[in-house]
Amino acid sequence: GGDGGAAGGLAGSVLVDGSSTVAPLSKAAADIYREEEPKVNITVGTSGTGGGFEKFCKGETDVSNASRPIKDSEKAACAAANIGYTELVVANDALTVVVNKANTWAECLTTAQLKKVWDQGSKVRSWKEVDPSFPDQRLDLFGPGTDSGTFDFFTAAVNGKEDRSRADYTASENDNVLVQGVAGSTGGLGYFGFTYFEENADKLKAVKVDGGGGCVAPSVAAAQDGSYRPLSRPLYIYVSNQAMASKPQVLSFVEFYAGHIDEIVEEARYVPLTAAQKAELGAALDKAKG
Amino acid sequence: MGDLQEGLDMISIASDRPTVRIAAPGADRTDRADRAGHAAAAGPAGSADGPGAPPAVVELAGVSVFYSGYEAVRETSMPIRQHRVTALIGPSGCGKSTILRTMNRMNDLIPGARVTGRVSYRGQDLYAPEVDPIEVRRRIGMVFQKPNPFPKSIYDNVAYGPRVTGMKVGSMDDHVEQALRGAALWDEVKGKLRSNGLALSGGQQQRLCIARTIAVRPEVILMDEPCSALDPIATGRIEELMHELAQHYTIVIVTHNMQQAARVSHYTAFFTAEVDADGVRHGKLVELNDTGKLFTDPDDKRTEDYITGRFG
Amino acid sequence: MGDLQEGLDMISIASDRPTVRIAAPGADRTDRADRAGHAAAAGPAGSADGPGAPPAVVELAGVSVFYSGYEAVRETSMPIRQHRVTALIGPSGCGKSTILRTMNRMNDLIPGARVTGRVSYRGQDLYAPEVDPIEVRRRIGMVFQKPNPFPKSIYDNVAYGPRVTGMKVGSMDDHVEQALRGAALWDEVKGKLRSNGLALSGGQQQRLCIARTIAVRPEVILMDEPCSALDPIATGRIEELMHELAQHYTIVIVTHNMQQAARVSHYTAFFTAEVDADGVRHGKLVELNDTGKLFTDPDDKRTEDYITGRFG
Amino acid sequence: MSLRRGRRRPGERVIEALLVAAAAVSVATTIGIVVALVEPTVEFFAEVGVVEFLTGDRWTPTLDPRSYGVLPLLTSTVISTFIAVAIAIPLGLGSAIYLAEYASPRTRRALKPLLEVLAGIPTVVYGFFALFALNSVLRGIWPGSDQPDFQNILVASIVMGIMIVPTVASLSEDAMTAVPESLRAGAYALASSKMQVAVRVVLPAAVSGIVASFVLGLSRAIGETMIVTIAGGLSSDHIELNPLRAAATMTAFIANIGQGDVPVDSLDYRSIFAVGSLLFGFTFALNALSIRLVRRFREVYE
Amino acid sequence: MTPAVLAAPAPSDPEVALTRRRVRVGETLFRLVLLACLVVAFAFLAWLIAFAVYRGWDRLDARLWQNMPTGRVSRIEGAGVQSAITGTLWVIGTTALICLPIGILAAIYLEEYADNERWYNRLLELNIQNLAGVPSIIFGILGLGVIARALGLGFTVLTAALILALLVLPIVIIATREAIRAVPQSIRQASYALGATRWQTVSRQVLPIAVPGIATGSILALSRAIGEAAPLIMLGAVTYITFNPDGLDSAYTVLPVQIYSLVIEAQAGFQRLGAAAIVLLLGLLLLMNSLAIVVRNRFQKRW
Ligand SMILES: Nc1ncnc2c1ncn2[C@@H]1O[C@H](COP(=O)(O)OP(=O)(O)OP(=O)(O)O)[C@@H](O)[C@H]1O
Ligand SMILES: Nc1ncnc2c1ncn2[C@@H]1O[C@H](COP(=O)(O)OP(=O)(O)OP(=O)(O)O)[C@@H](O)[C@H]1O
Ligand SMILES: [Mg+2]
Ligand SMILES: [Mg+2]
Repeated sequence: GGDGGAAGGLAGSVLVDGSSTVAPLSKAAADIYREEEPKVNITVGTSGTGGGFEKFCKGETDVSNASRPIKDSEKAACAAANIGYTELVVANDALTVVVNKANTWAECLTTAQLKKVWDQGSKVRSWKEVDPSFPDQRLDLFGPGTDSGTFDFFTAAVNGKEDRSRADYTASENDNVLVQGVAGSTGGLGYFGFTYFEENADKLKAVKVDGGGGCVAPSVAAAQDGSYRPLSRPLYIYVSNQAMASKPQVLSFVEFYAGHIDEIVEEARYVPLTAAQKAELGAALDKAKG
Repeated sequence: MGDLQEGLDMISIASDRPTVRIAAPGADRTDRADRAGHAAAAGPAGSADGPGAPPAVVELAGVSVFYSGYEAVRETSMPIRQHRVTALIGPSGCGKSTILRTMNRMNDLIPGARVTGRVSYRGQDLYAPEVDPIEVRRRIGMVFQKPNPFPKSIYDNVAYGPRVTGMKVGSMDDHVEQALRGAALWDEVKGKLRSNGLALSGGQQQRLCIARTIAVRPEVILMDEPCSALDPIATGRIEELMHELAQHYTIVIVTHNMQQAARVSHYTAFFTAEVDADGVRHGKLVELNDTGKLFTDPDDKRTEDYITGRFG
Repeated sequence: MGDLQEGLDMISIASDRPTVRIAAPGADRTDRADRAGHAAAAGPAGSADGPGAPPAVVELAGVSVFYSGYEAVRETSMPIRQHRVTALIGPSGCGKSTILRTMNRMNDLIPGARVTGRVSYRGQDLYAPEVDPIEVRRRIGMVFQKPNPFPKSIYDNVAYGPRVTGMKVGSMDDHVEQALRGAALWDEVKGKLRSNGLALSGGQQQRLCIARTIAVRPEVILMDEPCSALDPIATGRIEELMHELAQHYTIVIVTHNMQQAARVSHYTAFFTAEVDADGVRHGKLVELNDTGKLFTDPDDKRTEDYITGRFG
Repeated sequence: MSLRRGRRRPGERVIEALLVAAAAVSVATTIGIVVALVEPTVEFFAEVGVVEFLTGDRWTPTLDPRSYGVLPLLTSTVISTFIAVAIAIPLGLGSAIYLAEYASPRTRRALKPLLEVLAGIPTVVYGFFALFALNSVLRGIWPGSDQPDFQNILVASIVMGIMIVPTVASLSEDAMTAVPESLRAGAYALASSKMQVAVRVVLPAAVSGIVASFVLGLSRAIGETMIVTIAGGLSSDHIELNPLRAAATMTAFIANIGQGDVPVDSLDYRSIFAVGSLLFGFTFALNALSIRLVRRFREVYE
Repeated sequence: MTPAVLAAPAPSDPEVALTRRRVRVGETLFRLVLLACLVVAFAFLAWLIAFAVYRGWDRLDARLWQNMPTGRVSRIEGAGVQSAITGTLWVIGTTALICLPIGILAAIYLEEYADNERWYNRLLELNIQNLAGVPSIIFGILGLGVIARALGLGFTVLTAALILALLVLPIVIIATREAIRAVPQSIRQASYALGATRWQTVSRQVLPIAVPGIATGSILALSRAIGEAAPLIMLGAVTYITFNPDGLDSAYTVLPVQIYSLVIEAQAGFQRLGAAAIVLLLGLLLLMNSLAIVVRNRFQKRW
C-alpha cells in the first residue's frame, strides 16, 4: 500500500481478484482510471470467485470480483478475519442460449423445455424429444464447467436448484470452445455469457427464451428491463471496508468505478445497470463510506 | 580350408611355432633366424617376397591415409603373408593403428579419414566401390587394445558375430564351444556361459574378444596392442594363443613392446614418423623384414637406432 | 629433504644411478648385485633393513586394506627407504595399486575402503585421527598410470599445487621453471607455458605430471604404472628421470613390466594374490628384496616361478 | 614436520554445511508438499470414505448428486498418459537412435537443441495448438457420428506425446552416446551392419538410461496440466474409455477447480487436495518403481 | 608375386567375393523410419510455430512489447504485453538466482561430498529423483498453501520465482550431477594428490570443467520454467497489470498466464494479441536454446 494525495496525485496499489467473468469489467475500470490516477497500480487477477473470496477474506486483496453472491461459508471466513465488505452490483449479464446457424427450427424455447434438456438425469438426445415438431436431429450440448458461477446460476434458474444438471455435455471454462462447439455441430445447443454471443453473432444464433411471459430474445434492453427472464443475472464486486478506509486509492478507485459505470460496462461489452440499480450502487457506496 | 574344430582342438605345437621366451635378441639370434628362415630379407619398401614365402593375403601398395587432410601415413607398401604373424612396431603416433585399420576398412568409421593407394585382399581392391565393408570385416577381423566385450553373456558375445552375419552353423552351442576352445578360454568359462562377459578378468576378456572374432571364421585377424592392458601372465597366454591361431589364421599385430614382437611374429614392420619439409609429421614404413633379422641385423640405420635405443 | 633448487638444476649423474639398459637379468647380475649391494636380502615379510640401508621414510606394518569388507591386501609390512626407488610388481589384482594408495591416503577417496595396521611416515601414524590427509599428500605425492594433466595451461598445471597448498615461493615463475627442469621438460615447453597441458604428447604429459608433483616439494613420490600408456622412447625418458629424482626424492613405483622394475629400482617387492581357505583372493607381499637379488636369486619359490614364467 | 592439521580449515566446514543445506532444500520441498496436502486431504476424508473415493465410478463434486469416486479421473489420466507415451517412445527413441548413431556430430549438435525446444514450449501454447489446430484436422478425419468431441483426450494426448519426444530423445541419446566407442568398434569388426550395431549392441548397452528417459516422459505425461485442461475436457461423471470423448484428468480437474468459482472452504474445493494427494502418491510410486527397474537393468549391463 | 586366388583355401568362407551379397533393404528402411521420427517431431514444431505466427501475424510488431495490456475493448489495437514480458524476466531471473546456486551446490554435495552408502544420502537422491516427476500443479498447491500463505510471502515475484525454482530444481541438480560425473576421476585424483582440499578440487578443477554441462542443463531448466503456467494459475495469477515489477515484493504476471487469459477472451482482437505473445515467447525460448547450443559448443572440452 501507499499514501494517496489530492486528485491526480494518488499512489499505491489496488488489488482486485476473483471471477474471470467479472474481470473484464474491473480491467476496463482500471484502464480508464489509470488515465486519471496514473500512479495507482491496479492489478486484476482471475482466481475464480471462490479463490477470490478466499484471498479477500484473508485481507490479501482489496476488491473481489464475483459472478455470484457471497456464500455463507465465505461470509464466515470474512467475519472470522474481521473483514467487513460492501457488495456492489456493477453490471448485468444475459446468459444466452445459442444454437447452430443451420438450426431453423428452434426459435424459442420455454424454460420447461430447457429444463427437460438440462435437468439432472435427462436422457434427451434428439431435438425431436424437446419438441415433437422439431426434426430428429442429434442434440449436442455445450456449457460451462460445473465449478463456475455461470453454471450455478443457470442450473438454479432453469433446473430449480444450483448444481442440478445433467453431466453429459461438453463443458469448458473457455467459452470460445463452447462457441466453436455450437458453431461446428448442427444439433448444437449451449449457453454462456452474452458477450461471447455478441462477438460471434455471425457464427451462432441466439434462441428466444420463454420464462412464462412469452418469447424474449436476449438483448441489452431485455436484460435491463427484466423481461429476459429467468436468465438475466447481476455481476458483483465486493469491496473491503477496511481497505477503503485505510487506502485512499481503493476508495478513489471504487468511487470512480461507480461513477463511470456506463463507460466501463460499455468497454467490457456487458449489459449496463438500470437506473434503479445505479441508484442502489450509489447508495451502497455512500453507506460504506459511512 | 582347414577344419576349424580340428585346429581348435590341436594342442601339440607346430614345428614352426616361434619359441615363447624372452631373451636378449643376441642370445636368440640363431633360433630366430632358423625359425623364419625361408622368408627372405625385406628391403625398406617392405617387399619381403623371396621365393618360398607364403602368399600374401592382404597387400598394401602405395597406401597413404589422411585424416581430414592431414597425411598421417605416407606411401606404404607391404604384403601380409598367409598363416604368418606380422608385427607392426614403431614409436607412438607413427601410424601403426592407422595402417591396421586400412586393412579391414575400420577407418570408414572415422569421419574425415581417407585412404589412397591400393589395399587388396586376395587380389581384390578393398576400396573398390562395389566392395561391401561389412563383407570385408567378416573376413578380416579385429581385436582391440582394450578388451571390449559386449555387456552381454559370454555365450552371446561369441554368438553375436555368427548371428549378425547370418552364418550357417550346425549348432550354435557347438560353434560357441569351438570358438572358446580356439581362444583357450573354454575350460575357464564352460560353467558360466550365461554370465556377463564383463565379469571376467582383463586377460579373459581379451581372450573372449578373440573367441568372438574367430567365431565368424575370418581369414585375417588384426590385433591392435592386444596385451597392453594386461598383466604379464595374461599377456603370456595371449601370446601363446597367437601361435596356435597362426596355424589357421593370418595375423597382424601392433605392439609397443619389442620383446613381444620378437616373441610372437614371423615378420616385423618398423614404422616411424618423419618430419617433412613443411614441418608436418608423417608416418612411414621404414623396414619390413623377417623378425629375427630385423631385431639382430636390420637393413635400415633408423631401425637399428630405434632398437638399440631400447636394447642398450 | 635436499634442497630442491639445487637438485633440480643438477644434471650430472650420481654414482649410484642404476644403468639404464634392458638386459636379460642374468647378464646384469653382478652389476645389479653390486649397485644395491648394501641392502640386505629381505625375508618374505619384507624387512630389508640390514646395516647400512638408508632409513625408512614410510613404513608399513601389518597393513591390510579392505574394500567394503573384502580384504584386498592382507598383512603387509615393508619399509620404503629414503632416496631409493622401490618397485612393486606382481600379477594384476594382487593389490599393488591398493598398497600404493595407502601410503598417501588416496584410498580415503574410495568409498568403503578401510586400512588396518600401521602406516607410518617418519614415525607418525598416517592414519591417526589428528592427521590431516591433505598434509600427508603434500609430502607424499603421486603420479598416475594415465597422464592426467589438468585442462589448463602448462604453467597453471605446475603452479596449481603450490597455490592450493599456500606454499611460500619467492617467484612463482622461477618455481615453475625449476619444477619443469626437474622433470626434464623445461626445454621442450619453455616457449609455450601458456598453452594447454593437454596439447602435449603422452610422454610430455606424464613428465608434466611429474613436474606438477615435484612443484609441491614432496618427500616421497608414488608412481602407479607411470609408463604403461607411453611408447618406449617416452618410457626411456621417464625412467631416466626417475634416476635423477631418486637423488632427492624417495620413489615407489608400481609396474607390470619386470624389465622396467629391473632397470629403475633399488628394491623390488613382489606381490601375489592367493586364494585362502574360503576361496577368496587376497593380495599378499611375497618378497621384498634388493632388486638385483630378487630377479636373479629370489628367496621365495613363488617369486622365482613368476619371474621365470616370464623370463623363460 | 607434523602431519596434523596445520592450518585450521574452517572454510571447508562452512562450505560443506552450505552444500548440505542446499541439498536439504529438496527434502524441505517434499515436506512442504506433504504438509500442504495432508490437512485438507484429511478433512476431505473425514467426510468422504476412502473406499468410495477409490472405487466410485462417478466424480461430481460440483454437481448434484455429489459423488466422489475418483476412477473417472484416474482412467482418463491413465489413458491419456498411455497414448502420449505410445507416441513419444517410438518417436523419441527413433530420433535418439538417428541422432546418436546416424547423424554426423555436426548435425547432432544442431538438431538436438532444436528438438529440445519442443520440451520447452509453454504447455499453454500446446493446449491451444491442440484445441484449435490439431483438433480440426482430427475432426476432419473422423466426420460422422463418432467424430471426436470438441475437447477430447486423444488430441490432448497426441500433443503431450509430441511434447515428451525431446525428453525421451534427449536422454536416450545421451545414454547411447555414453556407450563406449569401443563397443561399436568391436561390433563393426565382427561384420555388423550399422543397424545391427545400433539395435543389438548400443541399445541394450544403453538400456538403463533409455528406461529412465521413458519413466521421466511418463511422469511428465501424468503431471501435465494445461494441455489437458485446455484441450482434454472436463467431464468426469462416468468412466470414459473412448479417447475421442472429452474427459477430465486428475490434473485438469485440479486446475479447473483451482480457478473456478467454488467456495474454498467447502468439500467441493477440498476434493482437489484429495486428488492432488492421489496424484502425488501415484507419481511417487511410479518413480520408486522406475528406480528399481533402472537399477535392475543396470545390474545386467554394467 | 603369387596371385592371391591361388592361395591355400582360407579357413573361412571359400568364396572370396567382397561385393554385397545381400541387398540390405532393412538397413535403408530402418534409417528412413528413424529419420521419419525426427521429421515428425520437427514437423509438429514447424506447424505449431506457423499456427501461432499465422494467428498473431497482424499483432507482431513493436506494440507487443512497447504497450501495456488493456481492459477496454475499444483499445485492443493499442494493447501490448509489456508487463508480462518484464514480469517473465523478473520471475525467471529470480528463479535462476534461487535455483542455480542451490541446485549446483546440492549436486556438488551429492557427487563430491555425500557418502552414498549412508541411508540419508540415498534418501536424498531418491527424493530428488522423485521430485523431478512431481506434477507442476502440485507445486502450485505447495506455493499457495505454504509459500504464499504459511511463509507469508504473498502473491509476489518472489513467491512465483520460489515455486518455479523448486519445480526445476531437480532438473538443475540432475543435469549438474551428470556434468560433474563426466569430469574424469583422474582430474580429482591428481588434485588431491597435490595436497588440494576437497573444496579446492571442486572449485578449481571440477566445476570449471563441468561448466558447459551445467550451463546447458540450467538453460533447459529455465526454459521449462519460463513456459510453466499451471502452478502460477493455481496460485491465482494476475492477468491485468499495467506496470512493470520493481522488486521482489511486486505484483507480476508472466507471459504464459497472460497468453492463457488473452486467448480465452471473447474478442478476436485479444485472441490475436495472445497469438502474437505466443510467437514472442517461442522466440524467447529459441533464443535461450540457442544460447545453450553456443555454450555447449564454445566451452566443450575435447578430452
Ligand atoms: N581419428 C583420428 N583423427 C585425426 N587424426 C588421427 C586419428 N587417429 C590418429 N590420428 C593421427 O594419425 C597419426 C597416427 O596415429 P596412429 O594412432 O595410427 O598411431 P600409432 O602408431 O597407432 O600410435 P600409438 O602407438 O600411440 O597407438 C597421429 O599423428 C595421430 O594423431
Ligand atoms: N575401488 C575398489 N573397490 C573395490 N575393490 C577394489 C577397488 N580397487 C581395487 N579393488 C580390488 O582390490 C584388489 C586389488 O586391486 P589393485 O587395483 O590394487 O590391484 P593391482 O595389483 O594394482 O592390479 P593391476 O595390476 O591390474 O593394476 C582387486 O581384487 C581389485 O578388484
Ligand atoms: Mg595405436
Ligand atoms: Mg594397479
